[in-house]
Amino acid sequence: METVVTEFSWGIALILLPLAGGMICFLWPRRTQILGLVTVFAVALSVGGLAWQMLDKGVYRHAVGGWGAPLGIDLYADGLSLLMLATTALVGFAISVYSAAYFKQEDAIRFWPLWLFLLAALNALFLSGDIFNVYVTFELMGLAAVSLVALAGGRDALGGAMRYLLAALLGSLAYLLGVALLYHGFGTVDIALLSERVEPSPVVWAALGLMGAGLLLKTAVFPLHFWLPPAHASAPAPVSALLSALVVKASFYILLRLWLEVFEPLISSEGVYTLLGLIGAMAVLWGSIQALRQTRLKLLIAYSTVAQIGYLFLAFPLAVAVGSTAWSAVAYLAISHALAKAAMFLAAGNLVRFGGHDRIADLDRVVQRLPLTAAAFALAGVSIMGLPPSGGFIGKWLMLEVALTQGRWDLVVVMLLGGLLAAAYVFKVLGYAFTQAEVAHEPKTVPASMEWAALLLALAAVLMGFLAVPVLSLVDIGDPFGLSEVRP
Amino acid sequence: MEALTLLEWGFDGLLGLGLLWLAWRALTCPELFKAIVLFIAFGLLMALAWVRLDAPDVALAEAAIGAGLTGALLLAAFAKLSLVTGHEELKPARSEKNRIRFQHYWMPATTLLLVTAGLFYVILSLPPYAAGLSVEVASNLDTSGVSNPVTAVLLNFRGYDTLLEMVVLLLALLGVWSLGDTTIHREAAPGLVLDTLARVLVPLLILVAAYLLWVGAHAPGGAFQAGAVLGAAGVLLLLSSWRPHADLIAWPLRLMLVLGPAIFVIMAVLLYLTKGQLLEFPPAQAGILILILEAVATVSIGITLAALFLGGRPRRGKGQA
Amino acid sequence: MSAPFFYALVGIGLFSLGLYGLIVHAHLLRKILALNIMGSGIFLVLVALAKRTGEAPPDAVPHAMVITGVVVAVSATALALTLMLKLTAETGRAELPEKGRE
Amino acid sequence: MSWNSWLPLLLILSSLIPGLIIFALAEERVRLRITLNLLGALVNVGLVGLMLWGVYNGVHYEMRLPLLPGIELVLRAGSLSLFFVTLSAVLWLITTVYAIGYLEDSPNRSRFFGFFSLCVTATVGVALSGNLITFLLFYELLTLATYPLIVHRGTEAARRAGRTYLAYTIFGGALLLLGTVWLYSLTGTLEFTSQGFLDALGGEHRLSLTIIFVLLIAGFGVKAALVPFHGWLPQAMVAPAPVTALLHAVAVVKAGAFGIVRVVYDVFGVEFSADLGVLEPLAWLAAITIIYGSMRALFQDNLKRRLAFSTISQVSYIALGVAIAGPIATIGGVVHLVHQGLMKITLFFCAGNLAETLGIHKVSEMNGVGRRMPWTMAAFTVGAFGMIGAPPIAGFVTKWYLGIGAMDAGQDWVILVLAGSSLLNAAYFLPILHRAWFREPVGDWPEERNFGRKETAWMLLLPPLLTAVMALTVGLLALLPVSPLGWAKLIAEREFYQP
Repeated sequence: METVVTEFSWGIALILLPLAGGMICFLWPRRTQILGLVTVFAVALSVGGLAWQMLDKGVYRHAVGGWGAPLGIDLYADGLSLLMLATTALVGFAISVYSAAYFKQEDAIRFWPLWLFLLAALNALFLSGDIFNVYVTFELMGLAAVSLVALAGGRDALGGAMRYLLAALLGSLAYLLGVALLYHGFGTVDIALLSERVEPSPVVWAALGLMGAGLLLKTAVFPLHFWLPPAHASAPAPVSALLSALVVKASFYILLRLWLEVFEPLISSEGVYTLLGLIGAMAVLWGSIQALRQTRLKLLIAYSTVAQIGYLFLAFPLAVAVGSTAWSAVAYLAISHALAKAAMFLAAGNLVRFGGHDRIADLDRVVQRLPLTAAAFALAGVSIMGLPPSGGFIGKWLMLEVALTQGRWDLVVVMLLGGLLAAAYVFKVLGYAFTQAEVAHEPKTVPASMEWAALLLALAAVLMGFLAVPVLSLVDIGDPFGLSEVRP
Repeated sequence: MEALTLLEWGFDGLLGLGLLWLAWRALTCPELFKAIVLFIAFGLLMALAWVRLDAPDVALAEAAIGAGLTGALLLAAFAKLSLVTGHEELKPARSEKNRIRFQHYWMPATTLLLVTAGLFYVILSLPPYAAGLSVEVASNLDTSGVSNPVTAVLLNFRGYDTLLEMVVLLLALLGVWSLGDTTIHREAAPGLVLDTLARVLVPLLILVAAYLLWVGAHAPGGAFQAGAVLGAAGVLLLLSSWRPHADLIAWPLRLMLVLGPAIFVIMAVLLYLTKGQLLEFPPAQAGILILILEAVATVSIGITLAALFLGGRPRRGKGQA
Repeated sequence: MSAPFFYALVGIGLFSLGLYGLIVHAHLLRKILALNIMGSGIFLVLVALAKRTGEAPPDAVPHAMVITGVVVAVSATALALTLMLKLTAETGRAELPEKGRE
Repeated sequence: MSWNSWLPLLLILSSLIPGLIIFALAEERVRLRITLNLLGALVNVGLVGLMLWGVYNGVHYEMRLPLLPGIELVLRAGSLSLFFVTLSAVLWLITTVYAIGYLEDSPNRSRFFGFFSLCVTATVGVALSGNLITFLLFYELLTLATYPLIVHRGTEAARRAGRTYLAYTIFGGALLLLGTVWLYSLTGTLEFTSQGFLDALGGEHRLSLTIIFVLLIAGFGVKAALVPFHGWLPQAMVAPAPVTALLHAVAVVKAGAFGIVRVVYDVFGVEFSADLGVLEPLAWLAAITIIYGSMRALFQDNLKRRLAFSTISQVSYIALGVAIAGPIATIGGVVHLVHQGLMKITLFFCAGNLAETLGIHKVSEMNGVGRRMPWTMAAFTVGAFGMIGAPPIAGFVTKWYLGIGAMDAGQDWVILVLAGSSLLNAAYFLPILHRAWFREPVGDWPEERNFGRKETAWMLLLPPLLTAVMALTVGLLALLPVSPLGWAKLIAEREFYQP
């Protein structure tokens, strides 16, 4: 058994399993729910297998087709991708349990194949070491996500899905032009080889501009975030949880991977870093203020995503200094945000299912009738606000620590202000949950599995507050942030 | 040599400017139908450009899929659009709206011009001679099982991309089907010309597809081009209001659609178990395996593209049992 | 300024034209058209620059990428067109619902 | 991880686990809920007794859990922490009895007692924390656990009070977080060490250390209701009586004061903060709060709001004791943690009884209430006199030590503040007593609920009497080593002023 676990190439399982699962679900619509759950569980196990393997054999590498880097495509996974895979598996499993109870039969037939292909795209993206291959996974992810958003039907969902599709396609095309330039400039599309061959030249600057713009659009950072709130708010609850928690993080992951491997060594001028930091700061403030102004719960949570993504970009100016741990803080923030945001959207889904609407003003005595959902929303809120004991707090603490050691007072103020605004909009929702309702709504029952899925995710976000040491040591496998040259 | 380069220059210049002019007209033409037709013409001109750049495989793919099928999809959508929105076509009154629009959009226009100039500079800064990966492709060509370098790259060296791309095609169909259904009742009988044309062309197209599939191993052609031609045959059939038998559209259709990506996944698993690397073809049997892959993929792509043209999940019509 | 570079510049031109068309037009069918033109522009850049191998046959990898790109483009276009039709059926206008409620 | 290191964690779990179970209990499972509550409280007190005895003869209880690379979650039962834990454990037991009686048939009791146990867990955690980050963790947990209790009634007023409470405490929390992270970035450690760990910095960063001091004191000052940040306390009186009793007289307010004690003694160290020149302004701030609190209390007709303002001024005695850098004043300040707790909880219990039994909320309605509810008013009188500083009761001991400590440290103006505040205390407490005992009741009580021969339910009457008696005995037997004063001396000599 021991050798099987360490010898078997888990990366392949992570990609082929959901693909096969998606096809079988498509072929056999009557059993689609059970098949879907089994596949997602199997994916979660394979991530466990991969983690076990990487713990004792370090970085995971696999040359597809046996051809090796410049010609063929390489699969590559280090600590950072392992963590993203683990988050995807965990959040994906909880959302699958939730969706099993959420969707009626004819919607389930359409949901499961799309979701499994999205899962395959996410896993393929986190494992890929080839920028053209990443383009294909982006397209796969984009089309699946758009179709899932459009599942809800109705004016808002279709408008949101259309806006999302146009933004995703535009982003992918800009990214593809960047790939074309890099290929013709340096003769390869493999990230590792690129990082060796790249030297400052107009091609690299153009590629940085194009791919950066494409990825910023797909990550919905502040000036380019217009498509996110309508899409995430109007989609069915499990889908908005998927989008906010995982899909948005995938393009950020690629931006980070490209930035660390290819572009960072060439950036000498401070300008680029401060620009990204500025974008992040504006995203945090603008997103939080917009979230505070919303009257509908799902729009509030969607704008909260825009704000939390801003936090991730605050790390760019902080990562300049040698040996700075800003990136591990970003990894931690991304993961706890994924867990907490997924829990929040699932809780919102329960509220909509229970009350029939998501107007915040009359979220009446839901806390008595749906105590588990209210608890899930509160615990997720704790992590979003960055209050201890939660993963969000640890991420915020690490970021503040780096900012203070570098004396970046502007970023410190933005982080604290962001935390206060987050507290404002989270408690705005929680405050309503305690009030007495004049008219007793006729409640529809919410299946227990849906409430427990939201609560378990929220508890995971809080538990992340105590797992900092093991998780951060996991991130350092394969030294994704290039700290090794620095460490004494 | 002098005359030849002058002639070449004349041809390239004409083709390049033609492309830009057609694209510009397609984008700014007030009538939507004319815009689509211009786009199809642009696609055909594009195919000419690929031939000029020694990329016959791409020319085939572009002609069949880029110009042909996308054009068909656009025209079908346009027809359904006028059906849905009721009025035939937006009156030319829109043309001065476009003109006003230009004053309104001067700011993005200028930034775009700057970006284009910047990209021009970048392109021109590239070294005049670059072999890219052609050396590696040539050296590994003999162990790839096919002699046509493009098919070798597509199916063997970067086979993983093609696997994902097959899934993208299937996923697009799933997305289209999740958006809605169409009943497959038989519309009005096709006109005489369309009917005879279909009867002659469809078998011919199937023959061409088979040839393209076979020739792909050592000359321009291959699964996607053959699949596109098969798809064109399917579109022609659908246009002449042929519909598959009612009980064919249940699981058999789904099986045929899934077959392409499924064969890839199965092949990948088998190869991994035998050779230890994902999609690693043993050099000896590579040719045959690739041919099997391509054959199944062609059929699956053809059916998927035809189904995409249909635009909705085929459901039993009310009239049909 | 040999042929590959000229066609690459035409490709960049198409990319910008498409992007301009995408921004300017409100009608969704025109936006999808513009996206296709942008795609063709990028493919032209890819294949044109692959021809910089002098007399030897051009580099096959970009050709394979373009074929993959064309198939992906047609899938995306098919989905976009169907989504547009559903949206028009729902809202009566083939344009994005107004962003009033930003 | 010997048995001794598990004890602090057991102490926290003894209130956390019953709380979580109670959350899951259905509303009608009354008896199970009561048994769980009381069982948790008794186990808590038992464990505290065990540890008191252990710490007394030098046993070292400490537990370290990895939290962040380079920082650990530390639970350490030192003499000072046990002092606060004993207070909260004993008063939690008494308040649980009171709350069971008070909330006889009101809705959402499972939710109430769940959050109630969470609050106590947070308070015990605050007391036991061995470094600043653990302190911050439980301090913020306290905010989250008290919010639902304040808005428990669900009325519009409760929600508004909850919102102000959150605005203040979350803002304070942000300041605290900034100060803690900044301190950590300068010193690299956050462990509470008896003489403070800042003199290792060799005197540079003086400006940033002063700003950090201000941030930390402001952060803790929010919950300790120091003047600029006291706004939330009077509004939070809208919560049910047991909440105001335990939380705003003992847990929340004391957590803030305890924080100030920790910062001055165990983070900065008295000498270092004295020569930084930050203790002087802190003393002035505390004095202003004492006077301001008492002044505002004069004009409050609502009984609970008057008691709230009295709390604001009383808690600042602790801050004053700490700010006067002298061993005797420290003993006075620290011992006031317990004394004020006992006296104030008695007053709040009595106020709760009056409201629950006779529907009295305003001082003006208290004419002749002494005749109707003699025992409650007797307890109230003991508490009131304690507050004024009348000799046999605990309050006197604190003021006495504070006075001597001030003289010893050469801060004579403090005597004026103490005298002035005692006068003001008398000015707002004596009229209540006079009205209650020597005035004829005018008409009948607003909402009278008679309990036959007894003046009110025994569960409501016993707690205030018990705490009144404790306040009395603590004052009388102050000199015994086992009394809070004795323990405060032990703290001063063992932790703060190493010979």
